[in-house]
Amino acid sequence: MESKDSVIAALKKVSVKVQEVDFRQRGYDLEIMLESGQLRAFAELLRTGNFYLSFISGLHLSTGIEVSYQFANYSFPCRLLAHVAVDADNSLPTIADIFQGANWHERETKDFYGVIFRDHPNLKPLLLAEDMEDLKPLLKKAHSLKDRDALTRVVKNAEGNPPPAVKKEDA
Amino acid sequence: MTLYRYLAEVIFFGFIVLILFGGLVTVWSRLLMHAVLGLAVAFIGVAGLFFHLGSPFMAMMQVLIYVGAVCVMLVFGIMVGHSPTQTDQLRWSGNNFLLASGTCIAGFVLLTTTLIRTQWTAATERVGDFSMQHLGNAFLHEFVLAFELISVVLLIAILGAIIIARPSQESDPS
Amino acid sequence: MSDVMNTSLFPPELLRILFTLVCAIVIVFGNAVVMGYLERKLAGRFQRRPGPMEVGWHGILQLAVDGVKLVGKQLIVPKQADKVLYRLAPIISFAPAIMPLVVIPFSPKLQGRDFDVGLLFILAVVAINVLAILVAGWSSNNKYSLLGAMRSVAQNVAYEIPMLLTLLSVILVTGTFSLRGIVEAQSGGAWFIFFMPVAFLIFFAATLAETNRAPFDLPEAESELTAGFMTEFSGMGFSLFFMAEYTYMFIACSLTVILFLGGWSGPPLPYGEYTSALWFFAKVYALLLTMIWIRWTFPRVRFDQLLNFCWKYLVPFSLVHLLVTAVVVKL
Amino acid sequence: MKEYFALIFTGGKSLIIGMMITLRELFRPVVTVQYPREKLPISPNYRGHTILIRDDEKPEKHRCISCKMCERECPSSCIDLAGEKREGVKGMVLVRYQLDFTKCSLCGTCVEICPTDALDYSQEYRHVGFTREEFHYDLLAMVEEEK
Amino acid sequence: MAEEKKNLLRIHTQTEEARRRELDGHPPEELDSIVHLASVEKVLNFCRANSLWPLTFGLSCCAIEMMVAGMARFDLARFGAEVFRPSPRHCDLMIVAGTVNKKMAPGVLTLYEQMAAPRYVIALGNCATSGGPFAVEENYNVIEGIDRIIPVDVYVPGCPPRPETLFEAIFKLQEKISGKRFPIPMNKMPEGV
Amino acid sequence: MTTMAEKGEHRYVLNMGPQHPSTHGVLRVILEMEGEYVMDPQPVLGYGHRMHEKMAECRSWPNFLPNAARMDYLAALIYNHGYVGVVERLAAIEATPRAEYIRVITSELNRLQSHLLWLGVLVLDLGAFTPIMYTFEDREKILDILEDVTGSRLTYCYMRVGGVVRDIDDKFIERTREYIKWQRSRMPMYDKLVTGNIIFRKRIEEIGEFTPDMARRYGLTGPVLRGTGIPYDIRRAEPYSVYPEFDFDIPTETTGDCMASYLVRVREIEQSLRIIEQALDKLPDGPFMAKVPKKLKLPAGDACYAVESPRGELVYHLTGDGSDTPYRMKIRVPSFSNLSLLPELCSGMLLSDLCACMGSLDLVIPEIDR
Repeated sequence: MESKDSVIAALKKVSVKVQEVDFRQRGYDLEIMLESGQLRAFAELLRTGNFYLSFISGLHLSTGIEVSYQFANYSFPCRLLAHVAVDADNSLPTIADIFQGANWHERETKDFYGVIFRDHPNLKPLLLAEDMEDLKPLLKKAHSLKDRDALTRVVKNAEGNPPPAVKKEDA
Repeated sequence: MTLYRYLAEVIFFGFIVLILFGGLVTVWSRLLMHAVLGLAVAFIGVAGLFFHLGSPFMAMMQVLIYVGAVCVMLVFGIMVGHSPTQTDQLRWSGNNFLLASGTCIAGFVLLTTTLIRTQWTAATERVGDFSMQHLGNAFLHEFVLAFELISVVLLIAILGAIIIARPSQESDPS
Repeated sequence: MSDVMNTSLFPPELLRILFTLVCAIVIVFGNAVVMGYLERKLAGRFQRRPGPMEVGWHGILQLAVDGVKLVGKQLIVPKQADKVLYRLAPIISFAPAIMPLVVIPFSPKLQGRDFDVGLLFILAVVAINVLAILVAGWSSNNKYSLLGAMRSVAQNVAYEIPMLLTLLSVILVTGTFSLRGIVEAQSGGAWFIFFMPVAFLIFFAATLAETNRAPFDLPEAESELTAGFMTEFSGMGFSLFFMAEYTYMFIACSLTVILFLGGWSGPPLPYGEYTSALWFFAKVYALLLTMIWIRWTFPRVRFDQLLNFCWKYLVPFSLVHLLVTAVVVKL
Repeated sequence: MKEYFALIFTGGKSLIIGMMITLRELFRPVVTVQYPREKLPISPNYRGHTILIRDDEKPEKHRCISCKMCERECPSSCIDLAGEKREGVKGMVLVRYQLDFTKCSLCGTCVEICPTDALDYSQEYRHVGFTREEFHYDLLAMVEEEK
Repeated sequence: MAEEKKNLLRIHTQTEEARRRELDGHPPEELDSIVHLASVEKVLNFCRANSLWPLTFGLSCCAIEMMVAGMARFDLARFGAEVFRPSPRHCDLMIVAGTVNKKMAPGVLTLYEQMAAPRYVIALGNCATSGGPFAVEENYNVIEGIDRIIPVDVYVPGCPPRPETLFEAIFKLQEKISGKRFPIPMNKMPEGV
Repeated sequence: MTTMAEKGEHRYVLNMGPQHPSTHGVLRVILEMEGEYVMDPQPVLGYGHRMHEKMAECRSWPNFLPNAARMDYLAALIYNHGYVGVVERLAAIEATPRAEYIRVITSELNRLQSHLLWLGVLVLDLGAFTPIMYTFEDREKILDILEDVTGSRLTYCYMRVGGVVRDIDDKFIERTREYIKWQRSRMPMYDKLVTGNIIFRKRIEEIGEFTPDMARRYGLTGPVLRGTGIPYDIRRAEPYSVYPEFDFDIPTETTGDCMASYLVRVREIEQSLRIIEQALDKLPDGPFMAKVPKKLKLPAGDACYAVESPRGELVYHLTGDGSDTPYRMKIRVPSFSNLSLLPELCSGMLLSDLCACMGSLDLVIPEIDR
């Protein structure tokens, strides 16, 4: 892969939902919604495409925890952000064997959100002490939870008015 | 007797006590490290005797080689394999016991015969040349065999250090 | 006075030895204080800061204050340590440091006792220090101490070889082990440093390694092993090691001065038989200052580099040097 | 063999160059500012703990109107202030202004948010003490004591 | 780990008096036998005050300012306190420079216990004093002031404090140890030497 | 302590840290050793964990500003820059041009002082005590300049959404120019004292070599990455602020060892000086603070903002929910990824080399632990 377009083409080929976004507004180029089953294939594709893993982060929504993966490329500007909702048992497949750097990021996500990464080589607490494993500090209290739509950017149309369908009241 | 003589006697016996003490520690200590350090003390005592008998060169060599090299080698070996609180179980049985007592008896007999058969002259009455030159000649002509034997002792020390340093290698199946 | 000296009760030789021992102890303490002060002050000046300033004139009492403080500190014996050896180790290190001072000729008349094997005496006694470091490292039951001690012994054994070989070059020329004899052989400004500068450099480098000084200070490498074999020693134990270290430096530099820099020789002074010790001390402290200067300039070498430097550079050079010297002497 | 000697030569040279540099520094004057004998000039913009600005034209000697903006905006909630209504005085009168300096991170939010510019940074940086309560400053008392 | 926890517990359950005693810089029992004479103690305290060797122990931001205090611009060495020793056994003074969290707390305690008495502690910066900006409601990790773990002699607020403030803390500690702000008359290095 | 040679194997475990002179703070590395050789180093993080991400979620967004300065206290202004950048991007606010220039100038000064500190500390790790005194002497000059404008010496809380707190004046410009001249005159001295020194070279040459592929697998960024020959610098790759207007090089080396990242950093000092010089020349007039609504609410949606910290790529990923409190703030810190390389990079090397490696990675532990 040598440009953003070829990345989009390659991703479309494996039937991944890709959406191009405005870099100046968002700070990244591609937003991707993944199924947890696609995660490893997606990571392997990026691995062959010479991407590097920037970070893995979690997001606690009312529907469950969502894990975000950000990748970028050394050779051409293409920063992409992929969101994966965790499986029902609060777990996801690991990508630590594809991107070794993911090892610590996944442990950190486990620390903060309690997400289990299946087949992770060493899922001990990273930032928290061993006896604080059950703390999961970044989980939100029930009353402050929001859903995905409440956190989605309101896209303004040409007149500058938000389309009414997207707007939602906070829970 | 003058104070000088008294002192000389005291120091002489002091060295003998040192040798005995070192030897006993070596034999009786349950900690390997203590045993080797006891040995070092005994060596220093022997060096003192050499000194007392008017051969400073031998005394220096004793310290330099036996304390400075042999003991350091042994201690080094122990350090690799043993922690301070680890005591070694003494096994008073089997071949070890037989071998050890056999060696001791042989050494004792050898030394006693030498003691009895030698015509001793007091060190103070002996006239002799203990300069470096004389010693060098003596080593390389008269006592060349003994000189070579000493180097064997050094070799044994190094081997011993290696064996102590790797205690678990034989028992290690992998 | 002389009557008393000649009576059988007070043999003059005994008095002389006692007096020498007292002097040696004074030198040991004095040297540690002076060196500690110089080290900290010069370190400061190399780094463009004043260094100790507030205690006494230009901080001159700083080391004394430190010493008193260390004496007044709690003595900790770690629970896991070998208690006997832990307490003994600093003493084993410190006690032999005094003895070589007995045979060092500071001036023609200021010498405890001249030995015909004086040089060997110093080498033999100093060798005990290695044992002390080993015992210290082992008995404190700390892995950093142990690593420091192991480094120390490997380093000392390795650097003993070039040291002895260069020393032999000097012995070949002078034909004596007596320190006084070696100094006298260089009388009239015929210092050996002029005839064998390479030997001097090798000897000095080996000296740095033997006394665990930077850039060869691996046994107590701060950034790697916290404080090496001294890690677990507090209060008096630490200060004894500290003093022993500086005394060994003093002894090593004295040896260098005796072997290569003509010992006490220098421009004549009144009462030269005694006062020429000034020249001796001046030379020794010049070398010690060079050691300080080197310490505050260079990074530390790595362990394998340290041994490589010895086996690949110092040993071949000193061997060749010994051969050349032997040939020249025989011719 | 050539490399062997070349390394000795270049290495030795680099060592001597290094020693010459430290030797040169040895004879240059020290750069130390010898506190407390001499003090560094402190920039007028230096941020010490906050103080109430003295305003002699006002009867309360400060400009605080007890609006509590700073208390609300402080990230570390280290400000505790209270005002009360008094007879004959327009607005609130400040009766307590406590700053817990041990929690302050000197971000300056309170100074910027203040509608009457009543707060400013002090130039004081030499506060040490035996208990942590010593750093719970009473800014109101400070501004009143100040001569 | 179990050992450390036990110790942590012990410190917490120490009587107020025992803690106060250590806080006052009095050596614990083992050392009492040495110091009997008042004059000897006075001399010892003079020396202690002028030879405070700190532990090389930086936790976070304040550690940089602690380093700066040791550097040429400020030079802690003038008070004999530049001997930063990496081993707690050699040190007299622990400068807790930064935030201590729950994972680090047993470590700090162990280090304190490894130091030989008499030992002193300076809490440098707001985090060590009270948890600083991290002492918030949602705090789940930061210890709100190290005086909850170990006795503290001198507190230094600031975020981070200037190096001069650390100097002030050392003067304050000297005052506490020997009763005088500057136990031994001070000198200033003349210009241009 | 267990014995050096335990039953069945000759390995033993050495616990380095959390208090250890060469772990740069409170990092703990559990080393499995064989003699002096490190067979398996496993870093243990979290001794400096200060829950920045949690605090961001609990309070209104301006209240996170002091935290941004304390994550990486050696690059506080760059962290400031990233944070105000991400808020500006999410809320679609533009800072004034003058403010952007001031941000760049102060950020680069901040980068310089970070590099100078690293230079000294690296050499200190290798056992030389004097160079750190000289680099701190230079560093103090920067701190004086920055203190004058920001009010603090280390943890600057200087940038605000829309601009900066205080404008720079002629005195600042004059002092900065003076400093640039001074720093240029100092570099030959470091070349001779440190770079040229044979012991120093032998200590870090061919130590800790890694390849571009390893860098990709671990997500390495910053000077360490540029040491492998990849010219990846956020200031060029995803230009932010006014960086596109400056002419500067991205120094790279090809060997990928500690020496390479050392050389890259030393050459970056000169590049930063160049950027500052150009920015001072081009500095536009105008307000230093844009008009920003007093009660700014973060719109729903997310935004990233990547900046180049002295240690590599720093990304703030901010998710807003329409209130004034961030819903989620993820901070991607460069050293986190850079350090995760350590187990693979350092197995089989000597203990001394491990210290050199950690020194050349330029670790700031509270940044990694956040």
